[in-house]
Amino acid sequence: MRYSLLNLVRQAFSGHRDWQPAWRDAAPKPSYDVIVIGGGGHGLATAYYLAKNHGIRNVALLERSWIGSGNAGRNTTIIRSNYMLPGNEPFYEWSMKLWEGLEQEVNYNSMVSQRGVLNLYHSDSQRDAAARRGNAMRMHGVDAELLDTSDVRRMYPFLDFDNARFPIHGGLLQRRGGTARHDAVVWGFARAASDLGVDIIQNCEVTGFAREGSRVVGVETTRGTIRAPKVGMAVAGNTSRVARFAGLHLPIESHVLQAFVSEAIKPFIDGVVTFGAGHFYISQSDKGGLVFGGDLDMYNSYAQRGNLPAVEDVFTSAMALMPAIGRVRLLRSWGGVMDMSMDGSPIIDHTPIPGLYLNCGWNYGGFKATPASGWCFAHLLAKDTMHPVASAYRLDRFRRGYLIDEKGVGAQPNLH
Amino acid sequence: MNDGIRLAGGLIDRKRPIALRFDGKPFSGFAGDTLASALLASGVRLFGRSFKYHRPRGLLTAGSEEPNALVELRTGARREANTRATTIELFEGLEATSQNRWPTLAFDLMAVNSLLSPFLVAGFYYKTFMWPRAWWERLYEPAIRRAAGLGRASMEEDPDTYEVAHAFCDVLVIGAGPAGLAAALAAARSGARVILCDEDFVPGGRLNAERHEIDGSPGSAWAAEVGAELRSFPDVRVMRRTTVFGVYDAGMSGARTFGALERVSDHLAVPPPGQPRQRMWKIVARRAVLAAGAIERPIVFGGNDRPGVMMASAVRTYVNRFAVTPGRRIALFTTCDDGWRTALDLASDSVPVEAIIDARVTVDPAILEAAKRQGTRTFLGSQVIDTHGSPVERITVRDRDGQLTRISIDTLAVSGGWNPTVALTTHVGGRPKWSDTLAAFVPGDLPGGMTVAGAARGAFGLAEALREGLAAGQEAAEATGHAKSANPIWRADDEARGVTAFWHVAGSTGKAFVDFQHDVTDADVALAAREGYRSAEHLKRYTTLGMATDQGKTSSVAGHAIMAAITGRSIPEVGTTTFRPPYSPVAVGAVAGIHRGRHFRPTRLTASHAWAREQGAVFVEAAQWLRAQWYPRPGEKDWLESAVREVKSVRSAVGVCDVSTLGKIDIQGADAAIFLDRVYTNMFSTLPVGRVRYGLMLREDGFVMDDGTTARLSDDHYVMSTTTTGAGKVMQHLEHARQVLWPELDVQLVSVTEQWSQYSIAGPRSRELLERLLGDAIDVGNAAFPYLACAEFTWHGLPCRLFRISFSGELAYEIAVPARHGDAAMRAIVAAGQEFGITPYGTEALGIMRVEKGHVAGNELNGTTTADDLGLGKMMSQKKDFIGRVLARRPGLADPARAVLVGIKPVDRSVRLNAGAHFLAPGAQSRLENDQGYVTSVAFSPMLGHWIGLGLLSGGRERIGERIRAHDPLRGKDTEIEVVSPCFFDPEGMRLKS
Amino acid sequence: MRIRCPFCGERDVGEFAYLGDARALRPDPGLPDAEERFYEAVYLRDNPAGPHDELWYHAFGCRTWLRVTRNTLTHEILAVAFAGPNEAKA
Amino acid sequence: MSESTLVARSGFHDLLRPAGEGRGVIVTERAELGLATVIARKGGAVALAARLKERLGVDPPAGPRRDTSNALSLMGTGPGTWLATHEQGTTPLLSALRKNVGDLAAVSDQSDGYAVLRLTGPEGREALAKLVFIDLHPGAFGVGHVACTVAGHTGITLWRLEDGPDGAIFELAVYRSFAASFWHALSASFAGQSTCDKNARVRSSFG
Repeated sequence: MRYSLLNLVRQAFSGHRDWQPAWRDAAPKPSYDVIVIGGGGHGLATAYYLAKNHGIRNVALLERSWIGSGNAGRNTTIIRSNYMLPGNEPFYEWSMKLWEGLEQEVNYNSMVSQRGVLNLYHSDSQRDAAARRGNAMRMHGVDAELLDTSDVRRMYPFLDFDNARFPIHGGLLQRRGGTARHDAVVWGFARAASDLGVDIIQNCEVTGFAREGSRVVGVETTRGTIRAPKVGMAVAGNTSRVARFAGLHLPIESHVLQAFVSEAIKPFIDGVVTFGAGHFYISQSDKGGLVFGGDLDMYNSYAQRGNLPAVEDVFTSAMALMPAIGRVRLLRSWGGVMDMSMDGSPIIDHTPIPGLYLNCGWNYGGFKATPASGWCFAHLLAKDTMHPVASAYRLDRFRRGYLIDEKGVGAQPNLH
Repeated sequence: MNDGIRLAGGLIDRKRPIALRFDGKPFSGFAGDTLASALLASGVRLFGRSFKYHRPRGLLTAGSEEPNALVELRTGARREANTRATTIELFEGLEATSQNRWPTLAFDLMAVNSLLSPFLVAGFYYKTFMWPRAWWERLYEPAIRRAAGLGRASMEEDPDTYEVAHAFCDVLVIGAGPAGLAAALAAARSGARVILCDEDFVPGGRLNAERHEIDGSPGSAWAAEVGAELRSFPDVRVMRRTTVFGVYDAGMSGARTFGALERVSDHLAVPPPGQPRQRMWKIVARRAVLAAGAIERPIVFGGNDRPGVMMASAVRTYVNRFAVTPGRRIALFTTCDDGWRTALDLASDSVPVEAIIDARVTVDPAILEAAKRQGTRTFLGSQVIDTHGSPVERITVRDRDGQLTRISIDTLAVSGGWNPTVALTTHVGGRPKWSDTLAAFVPGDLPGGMTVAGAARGAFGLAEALREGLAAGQEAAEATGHAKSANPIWRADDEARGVTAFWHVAGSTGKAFVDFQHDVTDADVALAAREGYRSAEHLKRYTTLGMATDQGKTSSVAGHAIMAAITGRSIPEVGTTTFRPPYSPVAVGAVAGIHRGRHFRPTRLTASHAWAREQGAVFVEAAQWLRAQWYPRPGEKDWLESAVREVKSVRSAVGVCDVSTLGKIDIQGADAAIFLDRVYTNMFSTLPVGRVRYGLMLREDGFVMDDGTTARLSDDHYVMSTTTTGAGKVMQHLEHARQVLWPELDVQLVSVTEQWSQYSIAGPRSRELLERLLGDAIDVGNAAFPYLACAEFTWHGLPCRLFRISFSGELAYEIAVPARHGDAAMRAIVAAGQEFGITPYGTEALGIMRVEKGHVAGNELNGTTTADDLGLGKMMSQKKDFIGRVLARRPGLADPARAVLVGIKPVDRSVRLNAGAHFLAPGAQSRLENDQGYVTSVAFSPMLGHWIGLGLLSGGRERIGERIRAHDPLRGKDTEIEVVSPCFFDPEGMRLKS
Repeated sequence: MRIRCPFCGERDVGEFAYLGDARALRPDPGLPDAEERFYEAVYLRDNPAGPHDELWYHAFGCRTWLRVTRNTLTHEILAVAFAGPNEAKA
Repeated sequence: MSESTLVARSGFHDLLRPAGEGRGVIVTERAELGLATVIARKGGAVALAARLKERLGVDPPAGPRRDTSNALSLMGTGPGTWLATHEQGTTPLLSALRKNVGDLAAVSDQSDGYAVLRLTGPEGREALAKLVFIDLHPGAFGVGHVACTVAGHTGITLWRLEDGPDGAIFELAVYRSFAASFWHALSASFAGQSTCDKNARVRSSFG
């Protein structure tokens, strides 16, 4: 049944008895045209666009647990396209364009909310970098504004302007940036993909690849062998584990990133604010919880949890930026496993193994990329050519030295 | 309305009445009361409004798991939202305000949502508000956000202080109920270092709330005695008002880190002088005993959320501990023997119990008899299917034959059995396991070094709890190397504990709530099941069940049970929502501690800081340092005017600048020269003693990491300088090379950054100044001390160093003196410089001069540039291996199309340049595809009289003389510029060699 | 998490800086395929889910580099040793 | 301290101010202390130790411990690395070390690089324990123990001397440029917040 106010009202009178499952909980068939491993946002978006854009509907989406159980349900829900490098900006702006209209397309309200993303700067060289970034955005037709201190004060008067260790000199604002309800993005793509015929198979863990010579021709799973001429991986933090089944060695490390939500309080933070003198970003959900995060715990980890030093670092930054939230209480913390790449940018490419395709390296920027990642990965799987906006995301760029390093920290994943 | 009244006894001090205000109205209570018990004693039944439907809500519990009675505590900058009335200790002048209602708690217009409830079902917002798209931000979402949230943040800087503290112990005992007290005592008597934490302000846990006896005396008295004995041990720390909120990872020793929050001053009007409001403890414990007790669970039935419907254990707490009865006509709805005790407690306070409704068909005859004796009506195999009135006035009971009976009451006590508090056993990955006998989750795999005792592991009997506590404390003490101690045997009973799993009254007539605060009903769970959100996590995320401020302490398991019943699965099959820190909410400020405002990070000051302040310097952050940015003079209108004056003085006479913040690394050893050859791209083994050389350092990936000068003081002794921001990174890099890459080399490294105050004395008259300043301490003549010379010498009896190096391009020296004398040395330099027209200059002037000279700095050393990009390719020695050499050969790093360092001038010399502008060919469209690079640094050149800049331009070296554009749409500028050599001033370097 | 520094004793993880995979040693630059080997050493990772040999620097302690074996699934520390033989001897 | 005509200013010189009466924590600056890092040449730790014992009577500890002879102390701060202190200041320290072990060790003067405080008083340990994340219990951090650790974002070297009339005595060295920030953190950890000077006393939060 279509989601609409009218149907909602109708159902209200019949006790909401007629709503159907949002997606079919499918059982695996022996073979498909394409298998997508990973029931997160990227995998589901890939399956959806395979069906929607390329008419490939005989698709299996395999999730080892429940869909959205990974980073799709463990992020800080920020969407933005404020990148600097030519290899990145067109991709993330394409993603932003897809966000704008996604809900109408998949008929699921994922609360895409463009209330603005503000990156603060605290020094002249940070200002210069912000200007370089903002100009790159503008040259790609993306909205960007360079704010000075008084502009920022007007937007967020409760930040620390007068007693700060690293005073706020201004910020780079993308008004089209904002947040989206992360779980709803997963469910919306799942529902739309399922409606187009995609089999969404939960509790189905991949344990190996079916091979014919050098080719990958399917996957071994906890629910048996499933065959397909093309297999795409979109498993984020588990990329190295799954790739190892195929003997692949990748420029990826898995790191834990913690995020936090406070008790619900009356909304006062309109958009997203990121601190420039420490690793910290914050927004406020439509329920009233402050949603915030910071830097990685810094060590390789597959445990979806972290330790106190990272927590203290985040909260110290929170107090430095917003002394007014000192008495607001942290309600819950969680950790996601990030597929950190060696230059901080993603990989959407063939692998050296015929039949196996790779989508990984999202660092902690994966959520905002969800629609474009699916769009471009579907394109690669369907056409065997890289999509123009993702053409820089090659696997061999590390060997060849064509890195996409926004931060300039080199092959040190935990610093990206 | 005054139906709640004080009884005799209890743990309150009637000699100490305390005045308070709630919603502006005056009330009073006694020391020992919570806000909840004091208001209840004054007849208050309505405490708050629910999140979505704004339903009127009263007290459900008497503890930190309270989902309903949340208030704004205190006012102004100290206002604290969502504070549980059940945990607030009374203090004189306490002010609390109800929240999430308008205009008043009793009359809340938002309650209209209740009428809309048929539409506002779980996830309704996912199905609508999509058309037209633009209305989301303009109309729908603003409306949702206006309704969102519970209490309000203060919106002012928190006036109170916080601190983070550390503690170590052998045994950490979490919870000071019977099991915890027993464990702590056993461990303490064995001589172990013990920390006992309890969230309450009176140790004892349920002992203070029940009428248990231990060794014939009241449980609360026993708890007080044990507490007193514990305090008598020097190595025991009893921490009241302290919640252990998180369990973190351990080390090889088994010692594990725990996070705890001590509410130091929350029970006072304001913190005492010098005391923090709260203190976060990082506790390292070799062993831990979890004795966190259990939480009684509600039953989901029609109208179970009305004020006056309260947990049976809470009723006993208010009666026994706070000596106040929640009502005069009380009924009990239970599924376990434990609930019946409520009736006995009330009876002995001559509060009649109208009826006991038990969902079980058979119960222990003994308790049935006891109840009958008091003339209480009992309904077995029966259920409450609806309640009426607000506060509740009447309940509808359905007995086992389906007969409906209406009973007039003012309070309904509910007991659905108990859930062990297992949260802390799951923080590091353990999963609770389901117990059919207890119909509850009990601890599964435990964090290493942790044992669980008492109700927290399902041992609900008092005698059991004491036995387990003793055993656990003893075992933990022995495990940490302490002898067995003589342990007491306490006399106590194991009361009847029969329980039958019963979660949900099917066929209730009224709304039946699972999650009270978030208004999640049994119908919402059914809807989630219907729509396929069937795993515990999907259920939680779709309905928000368990996501309220109580984190599902009273709701999660019931929700899973209902989902299990609907989908024909067992409760564990539905899944368990893993618990994550914090166990109960923690204030942001407490975790930040003292690192606030200007103390967010340390501030590093050079020895000349006080002097610079006297000169009126403006300071700028450089990494953690503060450096003088410029020295304004009267009449100068802005920083540029000051900086220009400083530059002119340096270039025409002499200036002094504190360069102490640059990193200085002492490098000694027979292989120091070889070591430097390997970490720098260029040669240092060939550097003669008494000479300095500029060095370039790469990362192993071939990109530039840092640069600086290194001086050779003797054959086996060099001193390296790094950039200010790179110092720490370089030291770590060099230690890695020394310890891990080439351990065979004889090299010793140590940072001497802080040992030396180093001042750059630059300008045509710097030599004269130094001659005057240093006299015959050292010959600074061009012959004896040419460009790039260095020497150690004695001045005023101090070991000093002199380097003839120049960042400004002028004849310049850097003198290093021991930092204790840095202040005096700066004053001496300036005094001696007066007759030569010395001018102190700051980082702005330094920046201008380095751009005039085309020297690279932070904006060019950005981690993505190669030596060749910066025009330093010739420094890549062909004669040796060095870090970064091999990967610098990759095609991407040698691509002729790479952007390389160039200088730029505006064609119209009056135009100002801006860093961050991008390079575009004339006539090219403003598109990313046409991007040719960008402006890295700009400066107004006093020597040239116009703005100049440095930039990274694609193929730039072949484009000198070309006219292109600095495109800056962000600032609405597009400037025609001329590409020139990066060195604008004295390219031959005549001045620095003069 | 607490790491037992062989010199300082067991300390909070906050005192240490993390580099990563300890098996990524610097190849011999003289080898004919040096560029490929350096690429692998600098960019490719085993990234195992389980025991992992990694380099930590005791930045706020004795400033030695440590080779730590740690389970990336459980954060359990299995072994710690000085990364450099000199430190082990000293 | 040097007899130079260029006036010396110690790291804490203008920070420690007299405080009101009280017991608790007593802080004094050790401005006169000479300091140097001593790092053994490659593989030379054993020879160095023997030479130090023979010529100067100090036995450089292999671990984080302190050994003293007359005015000279050596504290283990890392493998083959020591922080040497001398009660009479820089000149005697450096001449003793350079003359006797200059060939076996890299010696670097740090007398100006560090600022050193002495902390004692019945509640000194508790105040310090708030700031450092190591176990200062007498059984865990005994007399002669040394620790390089962090205190409120600032690296410190901490050591414990023989107990004095006011209880346990700790000394700690911080890099000079951090003195002001470190003093803020340290004084904040004495609730009561009063800074103090030689022989002045601070009431601490613990009592």
